[in-house]
Amino acid sequence: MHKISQRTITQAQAIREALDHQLTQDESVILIGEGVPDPKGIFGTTLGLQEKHGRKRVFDMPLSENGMTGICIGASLSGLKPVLVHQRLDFALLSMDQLINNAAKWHYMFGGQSSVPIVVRVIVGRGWGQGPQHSQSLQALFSHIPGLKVVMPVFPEDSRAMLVSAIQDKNPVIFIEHRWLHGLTGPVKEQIETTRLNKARVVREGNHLTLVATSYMVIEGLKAADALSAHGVDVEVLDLRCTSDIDQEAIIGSVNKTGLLIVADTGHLSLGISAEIIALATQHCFSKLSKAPERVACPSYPASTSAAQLEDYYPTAQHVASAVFKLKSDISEATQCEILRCLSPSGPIDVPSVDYAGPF
Amino acid sequence: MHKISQRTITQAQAIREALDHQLTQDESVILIGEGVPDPKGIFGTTLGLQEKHGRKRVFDMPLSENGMTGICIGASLSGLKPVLVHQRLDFALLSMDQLINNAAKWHYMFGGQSSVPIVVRVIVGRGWGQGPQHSQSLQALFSHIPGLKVVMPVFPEDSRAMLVSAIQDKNPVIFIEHRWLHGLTGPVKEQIETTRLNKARVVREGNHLTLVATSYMVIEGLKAADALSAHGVDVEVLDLRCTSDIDQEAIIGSVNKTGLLIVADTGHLSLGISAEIIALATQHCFSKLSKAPERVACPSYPASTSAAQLEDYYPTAQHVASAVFKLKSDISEATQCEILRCLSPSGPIDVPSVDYAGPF
Amino acid sequence: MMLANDPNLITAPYEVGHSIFRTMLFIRHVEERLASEYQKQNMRCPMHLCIGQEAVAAAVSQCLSVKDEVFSGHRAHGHYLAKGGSLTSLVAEMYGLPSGCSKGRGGSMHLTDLQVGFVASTPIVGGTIPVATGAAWAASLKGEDKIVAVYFGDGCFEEGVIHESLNFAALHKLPIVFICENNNYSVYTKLQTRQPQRTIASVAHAHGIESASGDGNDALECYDLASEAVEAVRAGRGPRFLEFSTHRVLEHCGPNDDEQLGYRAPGELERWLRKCPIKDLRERLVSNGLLDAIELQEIETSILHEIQEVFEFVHVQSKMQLQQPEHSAYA
Amino acid sequence: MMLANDPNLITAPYEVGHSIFRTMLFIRHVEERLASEYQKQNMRCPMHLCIGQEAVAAAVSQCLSVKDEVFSGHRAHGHYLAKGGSLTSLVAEMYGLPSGCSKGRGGSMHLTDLQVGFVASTPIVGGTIPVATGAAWAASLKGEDKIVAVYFGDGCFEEGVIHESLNFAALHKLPIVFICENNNYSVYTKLQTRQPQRTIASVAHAHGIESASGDGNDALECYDLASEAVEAVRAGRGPRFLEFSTHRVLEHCGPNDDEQLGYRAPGELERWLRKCPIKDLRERLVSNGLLDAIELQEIETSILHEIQEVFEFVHVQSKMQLQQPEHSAYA
Ligand SMILES: Cc1ncc(C[n+]2csc(CCOP(=O)(O)OP(=O)(O)O)c2C)c(N)n1
Ligand SMILES: Cc1ncc(C[n+]2csc(CCOP(=O)(O)OP(=O)(O)O)c2C)c(N)n1
Ligand SMILES: [Mg+2]
Ligand SMILES: [Mg+2]
Repeated sequence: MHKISQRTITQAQAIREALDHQLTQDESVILIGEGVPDPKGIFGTTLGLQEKHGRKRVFDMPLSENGMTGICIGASLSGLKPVLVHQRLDFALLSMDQLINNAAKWHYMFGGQSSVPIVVRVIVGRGWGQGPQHSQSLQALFSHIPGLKVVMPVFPEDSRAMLVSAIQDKNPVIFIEHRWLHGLTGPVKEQIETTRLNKARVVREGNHLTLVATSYMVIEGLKAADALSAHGVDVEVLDLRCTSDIDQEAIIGSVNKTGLLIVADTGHLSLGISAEIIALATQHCFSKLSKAPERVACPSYPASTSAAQLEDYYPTAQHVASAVFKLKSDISEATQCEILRCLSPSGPIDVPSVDYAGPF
Repeated sequence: MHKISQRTITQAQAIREALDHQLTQDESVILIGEGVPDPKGIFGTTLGLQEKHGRKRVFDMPLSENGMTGICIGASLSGLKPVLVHQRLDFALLSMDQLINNAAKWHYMFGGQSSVPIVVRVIVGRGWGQGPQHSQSLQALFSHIPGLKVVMPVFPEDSRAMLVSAIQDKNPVIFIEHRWLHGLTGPVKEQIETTRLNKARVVREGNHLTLVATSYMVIEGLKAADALSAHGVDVEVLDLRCTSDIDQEAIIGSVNKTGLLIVADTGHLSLGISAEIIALATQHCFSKLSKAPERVACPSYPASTSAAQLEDYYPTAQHVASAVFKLKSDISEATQCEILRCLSPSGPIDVPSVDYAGPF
Repeated sequence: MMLANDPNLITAPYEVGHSIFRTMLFIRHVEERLASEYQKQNMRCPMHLCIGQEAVAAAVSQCLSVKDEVFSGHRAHGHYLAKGGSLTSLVAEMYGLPSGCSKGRGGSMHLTDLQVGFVASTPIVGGTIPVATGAAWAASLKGEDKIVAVYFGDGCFEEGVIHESLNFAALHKLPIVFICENNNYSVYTKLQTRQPQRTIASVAHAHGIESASGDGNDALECYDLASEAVEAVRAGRGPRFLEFSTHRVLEHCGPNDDEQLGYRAPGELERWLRKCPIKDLRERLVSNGLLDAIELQEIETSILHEIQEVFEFVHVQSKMQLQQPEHSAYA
Repeated sequence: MMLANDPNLITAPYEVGHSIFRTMLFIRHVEERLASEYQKQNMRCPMHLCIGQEAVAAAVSQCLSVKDEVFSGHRAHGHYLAKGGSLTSLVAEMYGLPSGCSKGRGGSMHLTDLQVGFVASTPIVGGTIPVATGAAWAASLKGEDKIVAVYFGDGCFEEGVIHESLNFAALHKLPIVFICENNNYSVYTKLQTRQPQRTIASVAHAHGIESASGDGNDALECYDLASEAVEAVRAGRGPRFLEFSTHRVLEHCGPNDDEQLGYRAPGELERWLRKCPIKDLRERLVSNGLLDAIELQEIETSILHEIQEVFEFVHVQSKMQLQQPEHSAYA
């Protein structure tokens, strides 16, 4: 009998395993970022890696986001595979020039003679007063740029596989982590695997409605799907994973089956990932759609520091459920109330769990 | 009898009039940019303004896009109204930090006590080998950011009104010009007017199909509409004007009337302006849409320098017409050929007109 | 008895020494109170305390007038308070209340008090440097009689935008003082891991800006350098740059000690604790006969009283249902 | 007759002077041919010629070996050719042909010839500075025996990213030479409108990088400075910075004179034309007895012949139906 691995680790640990593995397996891999070798090790994801792999493989860096991005591009042209880390996605805005003008275009603009195999890990902050400049989820910006691959990992084992594959990819990959997923636990095999970056994953099957979700919204979506299934509504939940090269096939397949679509995204709604998915589904599944798709995302203003002002800001399982109610008109009001009640948040809304104590 | 003004000027001249007017009317307005006072005067749009308004109002600047953006933000907080010019949109990517982290958020993040009345003029290059780093039309990036207003002027008189209104706006406005529109001529009253920035304009009425277009694609769209109308197809053409706060009302009104929608945009297709408009139309006009909307935009790779490699890159009136053919299945093949033939470009595809001789 | 060349002899006017001392003490007590209140989890935002670094803010502000404008970064409490920023608005902001200085939208890292010329602090490292430079540009263009001061850390000097700002300030001879608080660390990372062997001030100097360095824990030295710089800037002689060495005593972000993490050099913290700027100035004021035990007690008491009142007031406010401001990203 | 302290005395080895001269002349003739061909509108892309600025590229390349790597910006023809970049690939690239060095995707502003170590030039000012720094970092990490050189203009020094790159290069003692061709203009804007009174090299020096300045139109002075710098860098003594004064003779972008625009100081262009680096070295070679009229004629003829052949070849190519490369932004 085959023994099933029971090993359970967090996403942060899984990310660390991917880095450790790649640093071990491929001597061209290097890791750099402000705080990478420090005592907190980027929320635990880089702890001990400098000690293990040495100071010529694992680096701290000056606060020079644009320069360091260009430097990693240069290193990658010379055969290294740099992984560059920003503790917040917001800091990477300083490097849009190097990312968009150079990294994304190098392969194409020099006629395919070279490529830029770098991974830029950026972390979307949330909660505990991260506020306007430390919590932006701007996947839409990167994903609009041809030449960049943009992925948003969720589950630990998949995150590890995605990071390994991102590092081995010949192209620049923006690896967008969500601070509230670092603590997510899940079963993770000993054996390291790779994965195709541009495939969505069905993380829950269902026939009544398709929910395409990104990053942390997959978790909220699954919560909603659980609550709904108790009342006979089977939501199919797709973890989009890649927001640049969107997996049309998976989305079309599911929408053709269910005829109803909701998109839940961690970013701003307008001109966000949800717009593209709705446009795609409308263009490809027009006759199968029985109602107009719904979208669930952040509003068009920045995130406040104050939790009180964030009450209607971040979409939750309740918002997902409400979108479902709009599309499935056969759910009674009583059932709706019941579902929303069971989905109401138990603790403070500015932390992923009651025992969350940073670092933020 | 009222005498109708016959004055005809180019968009570049109209932009210059707006700047001249604002520098004259409002002493808090200042104008700065690399090349602003030089002999070419930003494609003629700033010629003579330093001579007229002096060296304490009109400035050249160091090549420090991020710094100068922050400097203009600081000046605006102190009561000035800076207009900052980048000869190419691509250069503004160096300033995404200041635009997104500061300009867009300042009003909100300090509780509404102050605001950042700056205008950032960026110019989308095209043709004569502008290539990958001098031709990006990235309105989708700016438009996704709450707090920025993003406009794309087309016609001379409207461009002047839009720039005047942008300068007087209390918020940061990204004013995206298209190099191929600078030479567009049109009637322009002597009298300077203002306008609402977030309204789309019906530039051609029609009952059969709605075309929402941005920037230079309005011109291509109108060409297509002309050719189609000769064959009884009446396309309603909307000049979108504002890509951040999209005029839902105008779009919904038109789509509800025609039941068919095409969006034509100068940027990349995926995650572009067209996605948002299709999502909006689908959500608001689902039952009125008789076919899935179409979009016409640039593909997912950078622009080449070589004109030969751009043949399928930039969407033209022909592409718009082809999209119409998909939606209006009652146009005979012969008519389609006829229309495409009359829309085929006459001169080289890398210049807006045969006599175009730069500056590029 | 003090001799004329005794390094402890205070030459600054009586009020200056006193005022700087009181400001430092005020900042210290506010920070300590924030640290202890923070544990109650009512102030739910990242917070970068400046304990050990109070001297620079106190000394610089001593040279500024209310219409002069100040900008800062993530570690801004001291700069804000020294410029006269409202403590009530700061504490309310930390509580996330609509009565906070940024209506609860910014927390510790986004401070503003326009009435006293504390324009803004924001936490993107380097983010306010060009903004401050632009404020100085506007002052110069409008011929206004005010100057700008902007504070930042050693880490900030690695951001390209500060060099762009220094270049522009030098080019246009802007009325601005750039003030670098070099505490040798960016989070846990030592200066030597981030910058080559040379002083920060020397790079600013090379940009064409007169620059000076000093002991950031010696409040009177800070004052001497700051007043000389501010005077020159006010006189229209262009920008100045000041670099002060100092040390952050608590953790980078949060209310606690972090000596257990072991990232500091052995003995480093201890050495700096001995150089506490408040203790240092207190002792010198006392030995110069400018301060006695009774006065000291009075100052302490009045500061603690003020702080206590503010915290009580804000705590009460935090229990009330205050109207939340409307959400709009646009003016 | 030359005296030992005559400034015109050539101390560099015979081959060095000759080789630099030939390279400069080659660049000049290519640029002139490009300028005249450009009018035919077959090369449909922006083009920044380096006529008048040939010395720096020729002298620096004289010190580099083929495995050393070079990066540049928008005005890159000279740097590319001096490093040995294929003229055929350059001209084909200007024609927008798939046989061009970037398959027609980049034109004049995106040059590459990996076989000879000319890695890349791109036209976002400052864009290649960190990339070159990263290439030097990789060489250092991998322990490779090569160095990197990156060329840029005076305008580029205003971009923050160059300071970030200098900081990193100095910190990690990278094998890179930063070479600033200071032609006093950014498009039509004078240096004094963009940067304060101080030299560019002094700022680089303050960053902790040994820096030197020289006359960029004196090819042998360029060579002396470059060879000293390259040797030091190659010996592992960290980065170097060189600033050369020079002048662009034609318009910023395009094939024409632009003296009629009147943006230069009166007499400025004339003065620089008199300091033509090619004329200067030719005269010195001749007066040192290192070059005679017959040799000169031979060199000219062989250069013109090579250029003629390349242009003819590419012109023929441009009439053929070449297969266009596939479009993919991804490797
Ligand atoms: C652009 C940017 N990069 C990184 C960070 C994360 N960060 C916050 S504070 C800090 C340390 C800055 O060090 P320094 O400027 O010396 O100030 P100190 O904390 O020592 O007062 C860092 C890296 C940030 N906020 N912004
Ligand atoms: C980031 C950026 N800003 C502006 C430009 C427009 N531009 C192209 S070349 C140039 C002048 C650069 O001057 P310098 O670096 O001195 O080089 P030179 O042209 O004198 O050789 C400018 C401003 C650009 N290409 N990139
Ligand atoms: Mg520090
Ligand atoms: Mg120059």
